[in-house]
Amino acid sequence: MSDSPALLRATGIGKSFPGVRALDDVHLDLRHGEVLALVGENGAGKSTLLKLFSGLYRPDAGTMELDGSPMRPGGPRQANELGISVIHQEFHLMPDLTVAQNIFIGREPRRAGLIRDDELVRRASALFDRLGIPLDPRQPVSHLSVAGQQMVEIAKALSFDARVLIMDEPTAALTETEVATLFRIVRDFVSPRTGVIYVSHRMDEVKEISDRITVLRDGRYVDTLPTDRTATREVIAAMVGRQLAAGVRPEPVPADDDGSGGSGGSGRDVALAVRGLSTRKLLRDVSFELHRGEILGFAGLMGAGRTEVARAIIGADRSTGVVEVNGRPVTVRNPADAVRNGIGYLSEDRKRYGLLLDQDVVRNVMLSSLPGMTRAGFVRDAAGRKVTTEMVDRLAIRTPSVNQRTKNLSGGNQQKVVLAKWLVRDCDVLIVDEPTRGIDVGAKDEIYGLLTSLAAQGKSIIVISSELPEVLRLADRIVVMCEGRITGTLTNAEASQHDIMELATRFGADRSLVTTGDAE
Amino acid sequence: ACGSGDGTEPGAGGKPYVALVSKGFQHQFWQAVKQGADDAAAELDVEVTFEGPETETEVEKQLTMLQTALDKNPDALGYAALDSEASIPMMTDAESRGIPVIAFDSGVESDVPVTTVSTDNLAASAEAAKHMADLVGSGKIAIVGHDQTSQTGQQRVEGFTQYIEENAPDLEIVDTQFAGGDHLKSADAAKAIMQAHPDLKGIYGTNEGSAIGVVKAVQESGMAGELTVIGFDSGKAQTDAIRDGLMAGAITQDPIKMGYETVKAAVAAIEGEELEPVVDSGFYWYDKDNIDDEEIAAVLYE
Amino acid sequence: MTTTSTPSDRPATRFGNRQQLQQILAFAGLVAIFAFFSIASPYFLDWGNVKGILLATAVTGIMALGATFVIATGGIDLSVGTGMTLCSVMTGVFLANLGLPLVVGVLGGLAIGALIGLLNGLNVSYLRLPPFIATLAMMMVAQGLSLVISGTKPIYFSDVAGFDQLAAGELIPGLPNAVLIFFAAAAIAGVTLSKTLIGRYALSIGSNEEATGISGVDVRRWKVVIYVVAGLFTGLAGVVMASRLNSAQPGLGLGYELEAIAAVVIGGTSLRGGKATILGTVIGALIMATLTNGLRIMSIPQEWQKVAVGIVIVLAVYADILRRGKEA
Amino acid sequence: MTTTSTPSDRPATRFGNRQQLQQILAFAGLVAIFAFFSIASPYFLDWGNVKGILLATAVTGIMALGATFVIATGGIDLSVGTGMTLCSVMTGVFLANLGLPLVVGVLGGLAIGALIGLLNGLNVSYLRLPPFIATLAMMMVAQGLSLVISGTKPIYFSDVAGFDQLAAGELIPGLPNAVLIFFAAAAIAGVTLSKTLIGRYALSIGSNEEATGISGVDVRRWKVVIYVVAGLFTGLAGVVMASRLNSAQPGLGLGYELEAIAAVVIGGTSLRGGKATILGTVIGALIMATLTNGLRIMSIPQEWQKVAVGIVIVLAVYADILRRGKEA
Ligand SMILES: Nc1ncnc2c1ncn2[C@@H]1O[C@H](COP(=O)(O)OP(=O)(O)OP(=O)(O)O)[C@@H](O)[C@H]1O
Ligand SMILES: Nc1ncnc2c1ncn2[C@@H]1O[C@H](COP(=O)(O)OP(=O)(O)OP(=O)(O)O)[C@@H](O)[C@H]1O
Ligand SMILES: [Mg+2]
Ligand SMILES: [Mg+2]
Repeated sequence: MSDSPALLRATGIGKSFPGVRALDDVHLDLRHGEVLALVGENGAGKSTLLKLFSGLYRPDAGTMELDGSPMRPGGPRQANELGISVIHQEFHLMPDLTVAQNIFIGREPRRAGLIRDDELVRRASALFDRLGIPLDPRQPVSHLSVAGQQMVEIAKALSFDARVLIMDEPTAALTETEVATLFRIVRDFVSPRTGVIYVSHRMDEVKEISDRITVLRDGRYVDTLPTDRTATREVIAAMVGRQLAAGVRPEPVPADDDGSGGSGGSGRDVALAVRGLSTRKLLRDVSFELHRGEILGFAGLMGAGRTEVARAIIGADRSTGVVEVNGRPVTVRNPADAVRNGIGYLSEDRKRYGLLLDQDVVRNVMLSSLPGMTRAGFVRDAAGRKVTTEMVDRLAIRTPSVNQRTKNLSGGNQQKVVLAKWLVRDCDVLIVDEPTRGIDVGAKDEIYGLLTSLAAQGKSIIVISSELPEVLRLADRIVVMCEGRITGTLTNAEASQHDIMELATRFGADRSLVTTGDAE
Repeated sequence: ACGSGDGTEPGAGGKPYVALVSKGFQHQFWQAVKQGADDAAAELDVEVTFEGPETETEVEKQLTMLQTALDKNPDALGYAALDSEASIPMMTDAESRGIPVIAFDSGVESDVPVTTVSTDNLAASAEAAKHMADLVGSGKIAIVGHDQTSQTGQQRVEGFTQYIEENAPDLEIVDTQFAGGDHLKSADAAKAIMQAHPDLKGIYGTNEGSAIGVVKAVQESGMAGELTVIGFDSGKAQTDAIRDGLMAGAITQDPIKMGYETVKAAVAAIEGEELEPVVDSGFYWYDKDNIDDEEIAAVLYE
Repeated sequence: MTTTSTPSDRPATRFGNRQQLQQILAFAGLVAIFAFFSIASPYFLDWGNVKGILLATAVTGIMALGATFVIATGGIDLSVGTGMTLCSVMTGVFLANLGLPLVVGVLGGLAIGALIGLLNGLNVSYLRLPPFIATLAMMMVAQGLSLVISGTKPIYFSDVAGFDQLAAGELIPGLPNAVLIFFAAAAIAGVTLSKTLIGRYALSIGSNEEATGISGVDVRRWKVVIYVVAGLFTGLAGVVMASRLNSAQPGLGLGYELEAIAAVVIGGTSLRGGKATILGTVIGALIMATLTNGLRIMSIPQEWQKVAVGIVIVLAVYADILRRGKEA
Repeated sequence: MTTTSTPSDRPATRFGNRQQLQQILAFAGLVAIFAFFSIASPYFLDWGNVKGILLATAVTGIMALGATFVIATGGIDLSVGTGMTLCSVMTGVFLANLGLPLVVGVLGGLAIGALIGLLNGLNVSYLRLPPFIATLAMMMVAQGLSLVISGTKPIYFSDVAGFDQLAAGELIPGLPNAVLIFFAAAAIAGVTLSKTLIGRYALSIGSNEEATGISGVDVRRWKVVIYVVAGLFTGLAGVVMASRLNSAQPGLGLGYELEAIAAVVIGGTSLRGGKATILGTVIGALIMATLTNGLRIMSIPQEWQKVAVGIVIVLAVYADILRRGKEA
């Protein structure tokens, strides 16, 4: 360690929850002027550690120091006052309030007791201008997409005069353009009196932005490594405690087994056909076909309309156009119709559209499959528990019990629960929207393997992802969208990141983060 | 259901229009008043509307009804005040607009009403007490009241209690509970009282709902015949109970007459006739023996 | 996390036990109230009186069972009180006025309840009315219709042989049928809430309506089903009420909805939805009835009874919160 | 992200205008009801009658203003009705029994309201009681205390010079002060809700309580403040009621809470919290009062009035939902 006191230091930290020892004798020190990456598998304890810094939790054991003096923030407010600003993994936003009101909540400028909303908007605009975030401060947060909400959180954290900026998976919902903006913001932020703690499962990002990497495993401190002298493989090895077979950028999917040949799958039956799909807001004449056993990737910039295509197909939003399943036109008025026709949709927004947070893992995993799990009208709970237990093992979901409420799981494990729900439902067509959001490197590979083998079994899968490598890794063909239209379809073989980006920016400007798709 | 010509404009047909604002609406007592009023309306060829709040505590609701009634410019107004003080400004307003007011059920402390058609609740409940004293003689008795705050509710308890205190020293009123005139709640209350006083000799229920509740309680506890139940008002359940011997007897007013006389007085007032200051609509004690008498049968309602 | 083995092989009973413990402890408030009154009054702990309490619980209790389902979805049902009255009145129409056979009349009463629930459900699901508004409107409509249909007069069942035995008879000697019906209804409600799709989806909708929808559950349709179930309990309450009074009283009913909802909430069910137990509701209803009965037995004046009930409710629910807080 | 212009130069009007439009359109239901009754009855559109409607709105309206704040937080206040009565009674005690000066008595009435709110707030915030339970208990306690304190008899203000003028006087000729007070209270409530920390945090708590807390707002303390504000309106309603009746009626009050909450919800405020407008509440209260009045003026039989009110509420709120759906 260096001799001058660290900017932020934690030693011997312990923290337990009922049935879970989340942190055990953990160390961390953040030096002045550095970006420290914090990595570890899902449930390793990263978010918990950060919540200790932000005063959301109190440690059971250990000490924390800021610039050499002990600190013990009693709550987020105090942490802010100490100069610690945290972007949590789960958003803490008030959907009914406007963006500006959210950012300055608790710090409203007033005159004669009355809030000056004009000043609030002015300040928010100035902040957005400085950060280069294209948001309208006057719109309600409920109108924002996940990415938009993430940007609000980032802006909020930077609105404090912070010395320590802590970010918990800020890029999980962002596409590369926004990630670039974020990194610019981070670099602007770092100075000799400040420091950044950065949590991510995206190793390339970690490599790019960080100076050192602290690794946690199973709630314990493993090591701190200098970024420029450590290979990604070594970081991952430290995270999982063993060498991982596959690298970060695994080889392309082998061509399929049933001998029908052609990686595009174009020779096979059409499982899902979409023709002339349009919505009032965004989509214009979207048409494509998904073949049996095919994985079709959807790429595009934030707000390109990929999520909206999925929502329109499953009947969550109103649209015009034709959806055919196995060559038959089907009427899909709501997601229940979609599921009845064998189409499942895993949302990118797990908190809002994925989880029953105050119910346990079993009830979450079984939610889509209940009608098939009844006998004489009664739900067979034992069977449900068995299936869930299998899923917990298969996806390595870290939870003290299948009866744990999902609210208490780590972000990545929550994502796995949502995925498990759809795996149990076993739809013929599965649309997964950012399926690995917040999932660690090792588990990601597992999930890739799972999706590939599902396709091999004859299921058809649409993968919407903002991580181009993910799309390239999984998809047989890649549909690229821009501004609500399909700008091109590439086969995996011919696709390159460059081509995709070109198609994705076909219509020049990116759309703003404004999404008026509030389901109400 | 109301007067004649549902929903048509009152008074529009040239008939005199009498608006009645009562203390209640759903209770059988008030429905019987309404019936009397409707009878008179048919007989005297006038329009009558009849309204009242849901419970006898809703003073403000009644004032709003009174206000609306006045806005309809009636030729005469019948009014059973829940609180006579509160309505003084409106009484004055009615007077200044030349609308004669007939008070019914209980008086209004004001010179405005040209006459008052009412029952003396204090005297009526004293009559109930007298019969209780005669039937029970000595021991413990209790009261299940219907309303703690309304004038009627209070007087029905007061008149009873006063009589017992003054004239029946051997009787002890051990408990008075109020249950809002709700049949079920009255039954539960009566049961609790019986439970707390196993040697209870009699219970007095101060209106139809209370009385039936008491009967129900006696029945459900298997105490039929061991307790003297005295009720108030009528209604089929009560008359049946009296016939079956579950209830010793009850006081009935003459609500039909009350409604009839009110409208009749109103018509007289419209025509400018002089009226007696008080029209007593009377009350009666009825029991197994006289229930089928012509005089009594005429004032009982189902 | 460190030392635990894979979670899946943990005994399933661990959390099961905790929940059972919780439910047993939920009795604590009730037991405390019972103990208090037993000491305060020698007449309280007497089978006759306990029977009285149970009987007093029956009607509101049955309504509260239905309300539990609606509240589980995060909704509210203000129409249970006057809806119950309308069911009473219609039962009267079927049996006393039209002279239909007993069974038909009773089923008719239940059907009217289901119809009320259906309308509530359609208004909430398809017109997207807030449950408060939809059921408030139904509360008024049912109240008005009860008066209109009955001609604002009670309908008596004196000539309907056996109808009063529905509530007053004693299939199990010593226990009035009304109480038996309440317990049977509670058992059915319990199974429905915890073991059938209706209950599961009610809780899921209450927990996260959007996520439940995206998961392929036809939320609108199931909401209608849930309101119909609630309506059936309302209908049952109406029949029991009518049988107990041996008459249908059209003016009754207002205010019962608050009592029913209060029983549900005292029982630990959250008005935000997603959390509900039938046992809790039964205990909640018993607490309300016991309190009223005990205070009356003690001859506390009516005005003080209100004050006492208010304070005891605060204490009981606070104790419950403390207890659950400790366990969580 | 990349090339778009900065957002700050977007027109400020976009969201502002939409909201204004929405609020103006909210009048539509009220105007339609008004138009209907004007045609249906010659007595309806008469200043005397309109005054009557406004007067009938005043007390419930003031209560609804307070309830709006609580509902904005996602809570509910069942104590407004009987709480209002307790404030009436205490004003009676101060003025008629103790003979304190008029101003002191009125302020005393308001203070009692604040005290009721304070207790509600403490129970909700610090004992973590569900608002339904905390305010249900308060509803009972206030009801009981009103009866105890008044000796179950009305307290008359006949000897308190000028007290009845508080509501009945006409500072603006032709407009009773009660109505004036209601409008003034609405204006204050409007500013408080949209322009002060109290309103902002109420909406924020209702929108996401946890996030509000994490953002550094002392949620517990502010909740107490919000309930106190609601209590002040209850107190004001109590004083106006007492003045209007020139007496404090201890038996009154039950049922007003539902009317107040209904007015708030009809006005478009969501019971889930986070969304609330005072203008909506005022319109909601007016809709309720106008409906009742109009049906009475038309001499619709009382039992049918209920049915009609129920149906019109459904239609009005559904129209409102359609309108908002279209705009969104
Ligand atoms: N409030 C809580 N109650 C119970 N257990 C909890 C709670 N919060 C976290 N845990 C448990 O603590 C462990 C660490 O969780 P944490 O959220 O810190 O993981 P993480 O490293 O952030 O994982 P991820 O990458 O998935 O976000 C997990 O096993 C989780 O289940
Ligand atoms: N949570 C949501 N609820 C309703 N509609 C949404 C939601 N998220 C996005 N949309 C709709 O999708 C439109 C475009 O955003 P969409 O999310 O489809 O783009 P995307 O290509 O999936 O990019 P990203 O998800 O990264 O923002 C929005 O204008 C909005 O109408
Ligand atoms: Mg995490
Ligand atoms: Mg998307």
